[in-house]
Amino acid sequence: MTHRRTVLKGVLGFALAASVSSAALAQEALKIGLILPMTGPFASTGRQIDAAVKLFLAKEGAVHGGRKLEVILKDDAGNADATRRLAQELVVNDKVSVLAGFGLTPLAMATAQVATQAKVPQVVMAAATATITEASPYIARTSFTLPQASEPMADWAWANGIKKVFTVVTDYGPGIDAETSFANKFKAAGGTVESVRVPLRGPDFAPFLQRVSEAKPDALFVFVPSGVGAQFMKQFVERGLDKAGVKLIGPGDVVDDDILQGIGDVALGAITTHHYSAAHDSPANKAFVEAFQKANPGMRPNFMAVGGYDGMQLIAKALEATKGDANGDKLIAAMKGASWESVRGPVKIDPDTRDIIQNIYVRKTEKVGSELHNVEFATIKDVKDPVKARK
Amino acid sequence: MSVALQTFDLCKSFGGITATDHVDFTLEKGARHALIGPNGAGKTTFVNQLTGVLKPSSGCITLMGEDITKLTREARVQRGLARTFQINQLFATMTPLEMVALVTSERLGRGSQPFRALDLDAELVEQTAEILTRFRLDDMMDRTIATLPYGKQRQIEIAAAFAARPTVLLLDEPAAGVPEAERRELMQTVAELPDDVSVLLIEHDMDLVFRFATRITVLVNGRVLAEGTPEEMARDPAVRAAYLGESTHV
Amino acid sequence: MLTILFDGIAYGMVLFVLGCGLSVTMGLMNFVNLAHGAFAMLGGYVAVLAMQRLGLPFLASLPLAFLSAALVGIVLERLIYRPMYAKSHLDQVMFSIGLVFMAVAGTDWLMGSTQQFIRLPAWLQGRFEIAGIGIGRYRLFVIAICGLLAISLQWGFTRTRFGSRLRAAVDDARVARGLGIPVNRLFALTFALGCGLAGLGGALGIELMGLDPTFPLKFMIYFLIVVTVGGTSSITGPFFAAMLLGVADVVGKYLVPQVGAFIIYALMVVLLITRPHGLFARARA
Amino acid sequence: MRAESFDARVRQALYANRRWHPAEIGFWILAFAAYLLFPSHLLLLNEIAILALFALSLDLILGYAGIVSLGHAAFLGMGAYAAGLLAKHVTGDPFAGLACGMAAAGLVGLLTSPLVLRGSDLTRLMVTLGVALILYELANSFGSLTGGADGLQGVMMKPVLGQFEFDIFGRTAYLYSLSVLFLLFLIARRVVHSPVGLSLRAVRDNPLRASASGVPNGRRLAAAYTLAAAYAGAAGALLAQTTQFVSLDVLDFHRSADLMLVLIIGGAGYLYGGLIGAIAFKLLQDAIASFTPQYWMFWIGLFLVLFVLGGREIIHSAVKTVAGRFARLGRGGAR
Repeated sequence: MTHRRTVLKGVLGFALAASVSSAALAQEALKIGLILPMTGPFASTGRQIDAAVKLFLAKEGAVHGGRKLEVILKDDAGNADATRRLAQELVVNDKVSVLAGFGLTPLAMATAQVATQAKVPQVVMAAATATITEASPYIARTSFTLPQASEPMADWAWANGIKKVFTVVTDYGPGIDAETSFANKFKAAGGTVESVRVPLRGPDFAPFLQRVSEAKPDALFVFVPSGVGAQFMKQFVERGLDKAGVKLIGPGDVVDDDILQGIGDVALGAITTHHYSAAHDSPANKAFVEAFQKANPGMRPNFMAVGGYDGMQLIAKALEATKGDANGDKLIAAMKGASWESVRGPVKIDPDTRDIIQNIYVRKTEKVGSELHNVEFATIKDVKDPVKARK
Repeated sequence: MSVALQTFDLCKSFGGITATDHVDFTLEKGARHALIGPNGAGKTTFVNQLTGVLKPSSGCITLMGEDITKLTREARVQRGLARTFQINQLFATMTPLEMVALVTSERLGRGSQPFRALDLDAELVEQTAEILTRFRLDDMMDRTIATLPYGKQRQIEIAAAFAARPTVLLLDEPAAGVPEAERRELMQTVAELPDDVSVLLIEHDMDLVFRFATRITVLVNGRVLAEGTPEEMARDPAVRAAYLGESTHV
Repeated sequence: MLTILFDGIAYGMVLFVLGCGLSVTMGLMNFVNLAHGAFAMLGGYVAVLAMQRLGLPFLASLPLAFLSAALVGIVLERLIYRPMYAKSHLDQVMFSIGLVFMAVAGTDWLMGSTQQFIRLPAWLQGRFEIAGIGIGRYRLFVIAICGLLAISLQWGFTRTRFGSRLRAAVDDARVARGLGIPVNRLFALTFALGCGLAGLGGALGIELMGLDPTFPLKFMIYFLIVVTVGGTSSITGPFFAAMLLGVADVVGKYLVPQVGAFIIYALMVVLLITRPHGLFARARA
Repeated sequence: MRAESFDARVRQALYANRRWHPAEIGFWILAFAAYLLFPSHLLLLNEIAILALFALSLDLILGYAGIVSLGHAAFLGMGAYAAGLLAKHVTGDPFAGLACGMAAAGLVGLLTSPLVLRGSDLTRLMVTLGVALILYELANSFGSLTGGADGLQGVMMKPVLGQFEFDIFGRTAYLYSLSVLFLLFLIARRVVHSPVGLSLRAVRDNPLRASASGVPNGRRLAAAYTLAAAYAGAAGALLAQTTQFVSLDVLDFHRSADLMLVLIIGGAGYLYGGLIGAIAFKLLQDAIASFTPQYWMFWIGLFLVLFVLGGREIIHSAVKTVAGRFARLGRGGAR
């Protein structure tokens, strides 16, 4: 009996010691749990953000508000159950003070409860469905929302003589967000809209594009996840839609900077509205792109990378405001209303919704030198997420 | 009526080949009946139709006066028609004990009871033990069937069929491939089957047939060539020509 | 509508070239090779690399895709596939799924996870119209190549000595061996041919289906449908199955985009239930 | 005449099959003790318990009834969505959700069993795969009900037995999942050692002889398939409840493939295979994922290939040796 008791004591003692020592460590470094899809179909999102986070630490330094930022990277492979479990483990075992990353909407949504229960700020760096920030009071976002990028497109299209639009979107949260926000705004202006949704696993766009070509719209509004954008563009051209005078418009995902070069000349002339282009004309952005490409040869930073970079910026800002206090409530309070000059232009975290307020640019895909770029030619200033703004 | 099993105008053809050709066959109650014929005569096809493995092309089959032509295999077993197989069809990973217990439990209607423990079922234990003793499997009931000698496996074939308490038992070449040393025990087992069970023996081995059967049917090319007592058959010139003559050379 | 039919046929043609090798391996050695798509992916990547790194023209990269996939197929067949023939279907399935996983992760590691692209020569881009039917040049090219392949395969399968031996071996390997047909070598060759065709299909399919490391998983079900519906004992079976699948998929999506990919799976299950040996299987006793 | 003592021997031999082995008791004590031993890994333990239940379900049909399936995720997903939807719209009571998940998955199992029972192994593999894919597409298409690719949000669970709130550390989750696993394991253990279990083994070993022994093969297999489906549904329900979230991933093909690997590692047909396999698989996955997060799929694939190429025998003989040691230890301790 006594023997067993000492064993039990030993085990408990060990567990206690372990938790004390990790608490002591936390006084020194501030741990950020970065959960990204590093494998699977959305791995490019993870790679971009991971690279941007590393770049941030290298460029801006790791110490902010007197605390050293320590990033723990976990791969959820784009699988929501894994995201949630990893978030829980990061909070419980690694005692992270901030959760960050989240490449896709379901991944961010699955973690919301963890953030709420643990009172840990969750910085969403990529996922773009409008409702995400409503899932938990601890969520702040540094990417964008699809309505935010899609509604200005409706305005631009109407103002430029487009009357009839056909929308093709991927059948999941962000796609539906893009479709409804664009269609509502465009119809309200007086235009007509026809819509079709393509399955997430759809390998061939031919049947959908055939419908478009028969409808003979003025413009085709498209949202597909960035990976399949190339295929879409090629089939768009192959079907002769560009020659038939159908303009290709949409939020910037389809002409993602990361793969634009691979899409090739078929992307020329696409008009998109988005919050970031690697060709954004500012000294800060030039330096950013240069440093990014130096650290990651062959990669061009895209809007995901900027979301990751600014996510770290936001964490650093909040930590400076709290003077190193890692309390979750204080951190999220400090994040509300934070504003800074990002490489994409001025940004601000909306104190009411914790979503990002930023400029949306209208861009045209053009050849700059030998490379394809999305060249910005108009700016709509300080756009809030329209879905939440209406509430 | 003293008929146990009967077929009326039974036919079976595969493509163009007629394997069973208008067979009318009667097995009396308590009979020791043998079905013989050269290779390819359609004996096994005939048995497979009786037991429901094959569906006849036409004709019907009755068991104790009941039409069983359309019944499933297991329904025929439940009505008292059991068989052995020419090539061993055993549960290789089971022990003889488990195999006999399985047949017994199905017969007792336990098969669909998911929460019953086998060992707490006195009736099952008693009847399983009875079969194991009768077929002299008691000292090896715990060994995996696949590891037992071939003769013993043939013995289990019969035991498993008998455990279904059949009124009609079809033995499909029970002694096929059994080495001489183990043969005697097997033949004794067959001889010791109780009188109230009607037995149809399908066999090549004439020695066994003449020692065992009181009546013989000769099947050639899917057709009944002749039927009668062993003595009659031995004398029948057609049978001798078609079959016995041939077998003496083998 | 006819344009859609044309698109569906082009899609089906690629599926045929991708899947027919699988159906022969399945018929010949009764071996379930779910990793078939990995060979297709290999061909695709070889074509991409040949064009991007070596600067080869598109037409030259196609035979390269075929050869490399065939070569890898022959080596793998010798080294690791052969011991699997005697094992159960379940083991074969697990084994080949393992290979798929390795191929997916390995490709990811070597090539990155992004979609790969090729640039078609100008004469294959765009489309023209005949009698109101829009015809994509590239799709026409695919149909021509794959149609030629299908015809020559059918000819080879039915008219040559190799073909007749192959058919004998598919019917009954044991008997064929007894007749002195070198079944093992025959199979190695067929396996290589099947892999090569998959590789070619992978290269041709880049423009239609895209190419990324998850290709073998994404399209596994399509190959399987081609094989299970088409049966494993002929060239024509998988051919019509692939056509049916391609056209049904494309037309279905065109007419009722809401149900998406759902139709083809339902089709497969229904066909498997009603015709468990495949739609075009020869009756066997 | 045979002696009374032979009856007793037969009874004893039949009892031996279902007697609790000391190693089994040790296994379950360890499983519950893990709660105290690894307080910081309860989330992983919870996942192991759920995967073990899922694997137990596959073992029931693969190991005992000999039905191969590449689409077992269909039932996991069905259970998860049923339990999740019940919690979202009707009641957050965990046991109601569990029952609902089991019933829904069991129903799907019952309805699809006629499809699965016909044909060869290959047809079964394809049909099960097809059924799972169809369910995946259905769940994807009925986005208004299931949340589609975004996942089912807003699953709120009430405390277990009105007492134990699901906490962020996974304490309640692990004990709840483990208890359900243990209970369902006891039932499964009882079933496989019952006449039904015996007849399933008979059908697996030799369907021809089974029907010649009076076993209604089809009905028995359908029952087993339905039971296994309900078990997988329970695993799905546990998954939905302890993560309070359901995504399309529960229906994904890789779930079914991983599950096969679990059973291959652990060995099928003795109930513990799934449990041991689940432990090994999750630990392996966790270990590999922590040192090469990107490429763990490669290693899993390599393991699969090596297992099938011959590693399995080695592993299983190792497991047997260890189990044998345990048994001797146990017997020694009992004396």
